[in-house]
Amino acid sequence: MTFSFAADLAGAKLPNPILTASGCAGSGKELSQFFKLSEIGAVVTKSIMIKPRSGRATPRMAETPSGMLNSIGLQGPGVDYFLENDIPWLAANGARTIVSIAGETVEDYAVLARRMRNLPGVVGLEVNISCPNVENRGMVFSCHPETARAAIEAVRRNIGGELPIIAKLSPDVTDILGIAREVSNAGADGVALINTLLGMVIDTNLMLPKLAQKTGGLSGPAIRPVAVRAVYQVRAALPQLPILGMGGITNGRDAFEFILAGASAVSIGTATFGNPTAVIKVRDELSAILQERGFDSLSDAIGFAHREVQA
Amino acid sequence: MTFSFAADLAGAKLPNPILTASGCAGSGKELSQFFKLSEIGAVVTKSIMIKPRSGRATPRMAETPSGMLNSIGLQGPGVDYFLENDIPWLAANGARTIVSIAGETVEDYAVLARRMRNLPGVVGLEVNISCPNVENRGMVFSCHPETARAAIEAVRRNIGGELPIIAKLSPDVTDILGIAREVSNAGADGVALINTLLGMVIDTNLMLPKLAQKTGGLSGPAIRPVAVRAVYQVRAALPQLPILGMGGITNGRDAFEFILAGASAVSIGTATFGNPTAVIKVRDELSAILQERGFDSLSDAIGFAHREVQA
Amino acid sequence: MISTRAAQINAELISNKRVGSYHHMVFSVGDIASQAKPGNFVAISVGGESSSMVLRRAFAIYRSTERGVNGGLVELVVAPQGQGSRWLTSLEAHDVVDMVLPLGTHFGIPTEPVRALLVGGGYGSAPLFGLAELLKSRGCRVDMVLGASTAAKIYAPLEGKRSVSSLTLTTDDGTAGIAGQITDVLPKLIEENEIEIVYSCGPMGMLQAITAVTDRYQIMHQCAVEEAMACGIGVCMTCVLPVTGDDGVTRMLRSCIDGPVMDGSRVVWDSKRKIPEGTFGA
Amino acid sequence: MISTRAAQINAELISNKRVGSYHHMVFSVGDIASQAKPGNFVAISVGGESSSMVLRRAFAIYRSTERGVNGGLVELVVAPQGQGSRWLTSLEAHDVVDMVLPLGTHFGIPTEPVRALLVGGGYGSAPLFGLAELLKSRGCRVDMVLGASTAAKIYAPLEGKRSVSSLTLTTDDGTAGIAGQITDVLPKLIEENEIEIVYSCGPMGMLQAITAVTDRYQIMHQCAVEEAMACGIGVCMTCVLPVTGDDGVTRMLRSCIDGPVMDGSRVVWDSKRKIPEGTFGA
Ligand SMILES: Cc1cc2nc3c(=O)[nH]c(=O)nc-3n(C[C@H](O)[C@H](O)[C@H](O)COP(=O)(O)OP(=O)(O)OC[C@H]3O[C@@H](n4cnc5c(N)ncnc54)[C@H](O)[C@@H]3O)c2cc1C
Ligand SMILES: Cc1cc2nc3c(=O)[nH]c(=O)nc-3n(C[C@H](O)[C@H](O)[C@H](O)COP(=O)(O)OP(=O)(O)OC[C@H]3O[C@@H](n4cnc5c(N)ncnc54)[C@H](O)[C@@H]3O)c2cc1C
Ligand SMILES: Cc1cc2nc3c(=O)[nH]c(=O)nc-3n(C[C@H](O)[C@H](O)[C@H](O)COP(=O)(O)O)c2cc1C
Ligand SMILES: Cc1cc2nc3c(=O)[nH]c(=O)nc-3n(C[C@H](O)[C@H](O)[C@H](O)COP(=O)(O)O)c2cc1C
Ligand code: FES
Ligand code: FES
Repeated sequence: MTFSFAADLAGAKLPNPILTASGCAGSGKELSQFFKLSEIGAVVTKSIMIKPRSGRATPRMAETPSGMLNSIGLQGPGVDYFLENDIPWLAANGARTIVSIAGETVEDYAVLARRMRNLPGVVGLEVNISCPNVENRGMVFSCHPETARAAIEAVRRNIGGELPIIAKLSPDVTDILGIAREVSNAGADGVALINTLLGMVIDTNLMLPKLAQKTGGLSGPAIRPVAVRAVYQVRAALPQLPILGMGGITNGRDAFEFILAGASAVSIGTATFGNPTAVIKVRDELSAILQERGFDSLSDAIGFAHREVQA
Repeated sequence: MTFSFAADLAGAKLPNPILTASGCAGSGKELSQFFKLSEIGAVVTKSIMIKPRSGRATPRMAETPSGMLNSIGLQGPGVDYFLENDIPWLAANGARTIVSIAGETVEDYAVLARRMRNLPGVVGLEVNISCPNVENRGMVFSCHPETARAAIEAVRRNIGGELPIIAKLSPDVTDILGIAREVSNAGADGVALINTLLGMVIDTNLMLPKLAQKTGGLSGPAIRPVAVRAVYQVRAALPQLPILGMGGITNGRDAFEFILAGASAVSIGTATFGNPTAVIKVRDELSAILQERGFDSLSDAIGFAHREVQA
Repeated sequence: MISTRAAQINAELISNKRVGSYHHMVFSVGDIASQAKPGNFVAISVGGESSSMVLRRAFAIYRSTERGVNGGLVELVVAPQGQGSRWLTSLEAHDVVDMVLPLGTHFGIPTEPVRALLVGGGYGSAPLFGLAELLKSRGCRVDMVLGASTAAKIYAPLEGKRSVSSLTLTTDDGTAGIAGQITDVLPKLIEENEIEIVYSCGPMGMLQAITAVTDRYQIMHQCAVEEAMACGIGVCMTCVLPVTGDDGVTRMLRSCIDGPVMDGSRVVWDSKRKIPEGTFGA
Repeated sequence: MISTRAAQINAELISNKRVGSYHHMVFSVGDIASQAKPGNFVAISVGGESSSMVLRRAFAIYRSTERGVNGGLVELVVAPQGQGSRWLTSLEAHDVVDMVLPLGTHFGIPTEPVRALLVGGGYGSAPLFGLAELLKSRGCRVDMVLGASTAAKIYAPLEGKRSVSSLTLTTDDGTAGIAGQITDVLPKLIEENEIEIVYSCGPMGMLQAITAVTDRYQIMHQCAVEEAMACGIGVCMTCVLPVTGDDGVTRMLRSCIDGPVMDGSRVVWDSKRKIPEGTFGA
């Protein structure tokens, strides 16, 4: 029997389950000097907002033990530029694209969703709801069931057509299951787990927070156990909800952990900074591991760690 | 001027701000083969429960990138044994002791608090409320304002006398500030930040969660940015509330980060597993750093990273 | 309970030689070498200054020498398995490691000369050679059986064998000695040599299987267990296993300070992923 | 924008020599060496297999050679500062590192011979010697000024100086050359040598101070900036700084791909911890 590495992520059909992570692959162009973008499952774009954003002041980055903090602040040229330049380029280069969108208001999500209709090469939408809601005391959308629901509903109502909607959740919550349930009810076809954890590094020379923005998002291998736990919990409680797993994946073994925990596909973020060809390495290693372990297909391995075993 | 390294932790007067972390120093005896317990600020005991506990099944541990998961499950001989054996031994060996207590019900906390009156050498109480509440759907006490409040109120009403009460909080919440406010209002003299983060590792050979208990608590340098953020946030919002900082401290520079963020003292947990004399190393290095930086006393450095600086 | 007074030292690597699948590593440790007894182990920091590995690795002491040209020495037999042991075995002479030793309980030595059988699986043979020497010096007759999956995984250096009256080898693949497992030959060895005590070290499954045999013959079985350890010094409670005491009560004991050497018949085997019913505090 | 086609290779360390406060390190990199131009940098993984450091470290290319006995070479000048550079400088010949190169923009070379002043602070002198050679080969007159806190931190190897007409040194503590800072001597050097373009590399504060001088004299200033970089290849947006374009709009540009070599007069200096007002998208 031939091994099938094909992935189905909430309806998006991909040749393999290895994706870039939002905000960690530039516009795609930058990575294409190292490999063909068509070789991976999909490119997840940085989170696109309606207007251009300068992002946060520098320093925006601090390395931490087995991880890093960032406070990029969603720097980007805005949706118009993105649709005119990045989308056609990605399509022309054979990439399957999952567009990540981010808003400051519920209306922003609605507007962005409408702009995402019928784009060449776009196979899905990742909705980054880990942004502060400017209309509601700056509360992060995905940190509260009501705001998470509102943002996803706005997207659902406006997207039209078949594009799968994947809600990206923050791990900085008391009850990630509750949020997952809420966004699923609101019309999300899947969830992306996890966004970064809120962290801080103090520069002991300056004796001040190292990042200009003070806090930043923690990513990398350090957070992998938190991410795997989130994936496992959501899979256990909502087995029908497809999961895009991420957080600290650097090699095929790490990706296998997420697949066993219940992810249908995985994103690679921080690892790309340390290794521009990390996605290719993960893809090849995961494929080899699955076959060594005797799986006939990727899908047979998804959630395999949930089986009941005699103690 | 002579440098003062003395710490005042919510009323507990300690010769220096370096403590062990609960559950990471055995009964004290085990570490005393490496240094005199009187040399550190205080010994924080493992969390004491009313009855003996076998703890969780093995495997209870998994190493992770720059950290580890544990699911010890509060193994211990119970409060009677503890009061008869450990407390006298610690007192006889010159240790200042902060007793950590943990309950499964609000009443447990009340009972334990009463047992803590007038013990030799005991300078404070750490209330571990990161335990599941068996009466209330297994919800972790510190994850919800109401249950956190109830546990701390029970301790406050029953402790009597002057013993400082330090509430130990879980970082696995949407709003740690809200919890800190609540326990402070309920009578806590200070907060200990942070307990472990909930995580999971999947054993890719067995293709099952590595820990018998499936999930475990993530500790070590990996979580330091999350811990520093929590300390900084609580200090910024509640500047009068003393903080015992912890999470991934391995050397004097790390401890300095917590002091600058606003901790009055720090606990060293996982680092002791890698280095039995970690607490002594941290103590000596922190003292040297503070003096090199020209601080006259520890207290001058507490929260120093919060000062306003011209950009 | 805390029988050894352990020390934390900087140990210089004196030599590192590949032997079959293992590395024989000699460290200069100073006077503390004299405190080490067969069964004790050391715990080493791995990965260097910027390591992502926060926990020490435990290794049984293969041999300790009070005075060599380099002062006190301890010798280890290390299998390069994962990140930590690969880092360790890649070190070169004069590299220095942070080592805590000696740790844990040691093998008990009978006051009278007895007929002892030493059983080692894989690198589990390491602590047995020093034990054999000690037993021999006390007038015991020592037989030994070593097993592994394949010949390269049997560690049995020539000089180690001088204290044993007989050495039997087993390998799963038949590349050395008898094809099969240690437990296949155990009854015969016990009977023929009229064994009064079995000492063992190796994988937990093997120790359990040996216990079944020694229980049947009602002979003592001192085994050195290998549980995953985070601290090695008794402070973390990760390395526990259920052991039944004289009072009949089963408690979760720390294998790093109540072990690694334990009475096999007292260990409640097959307790991975569950706490045995009736355990104290369960 | 992406001017270089970078490659990710295993580079073998050929030699590692201590020079003053720095290490001069030579790596064998194969054919890609021919692609490197003065101003480009490399990015190296640090800490080995079990490293806790997840990000690469960037180093300016001091020199590249298309064909040596070991094939193409790149040479770096590395200051052991923190964990990553200490690990790198502790490597020995034949050790292999994971390197991405060449990265970033390079110094622009005038089409006509001009009078150029090259200014380097600390290890910032590294990329200037290759540049000097290139400028000289194009018929330019090249003067150079190097500064550092102390003599040991000036990197100015003999063979590097052969292309420069004059070399001025400054040190804060006066242990070499003129006591003081580079900017103290800059106006005099610019005037005496009728400088038409300044090339610089060094700490951001120095580059800013040089810009103030070159702006005053209205001469070109190409500087190689050093912002903290997470990826070095343009995908993370951590290394940005505000730069004003031809259209008068200030944008946050990535110093790893729109730099490190930038037009000093276009950089909005003094922008640490704040976004300059009016920046695009602010
Ligand atoms: C008392 C004792 C004596 C030992 N003696 C030897 C010896 O003489 N020679 C030798 O080669 N090895 C010995 N080991 C095993 C050794 O400590 C390491 O576990 C082994 O080298 C693998 O570590 P690693 O870093 O290479 O592998 P990794 O897979 O990278 O790391 C192993 C990790 O898993 C943990 N772990 C999980 N299961 C176990 C287990 N069964 N035993 C130990 N750790 C586990 C470790 O604590 C560590 O965190 C002994 C272990 C113990 C507890
Ligand atoms: C374009 C460029 C060229 C460079 N050229 C050289 C060179 O030729 N020789 C040399 O010795 N060093 C050079 N550096 C600096 C080098 O990349 C390392 O930052 C330096 O070696 C310290 O790293 P560390 O791991 O030793 O220190 P650590 O303090 O352990 O780590 C430094 C960490 O901080 C980040 N960081 C913070 N501020 C800066 C900063 N201003 N610059 C770079 N990284 C920062 C790094 O990304 C890294 O994560 C250059 C940097 C850049 C960006
Ligand atoms: C520099 C950087 C920028 C990021 N930008 C975004 C973003 O724009 N949108 C988003 O949803 N997540 C963003 N993330 C989060 C990642 O997509 C990912 O969820 C997280 O980093 C965990 O994965 P990792 O450990 O593989 O990096 C960013 C992460 C980093 C490190
Ligand atoms: C093995 C282990 C056991 C622990 N047991 C307890 C405990 O009994 N009570 C408690 O409040 N915290 C316990 N903790 C949490 C620590 O006290 C500390 O909050 C946490 O580990 C973060 O600090 P660290 O990174 O320095 O270890 C335990 C941690 C570990 C690793
Ligand atoms: S290894 Fe920590 S108690 Fe045994
Ligand atoms: S370093 Fe990542 S974009 Fe420049």
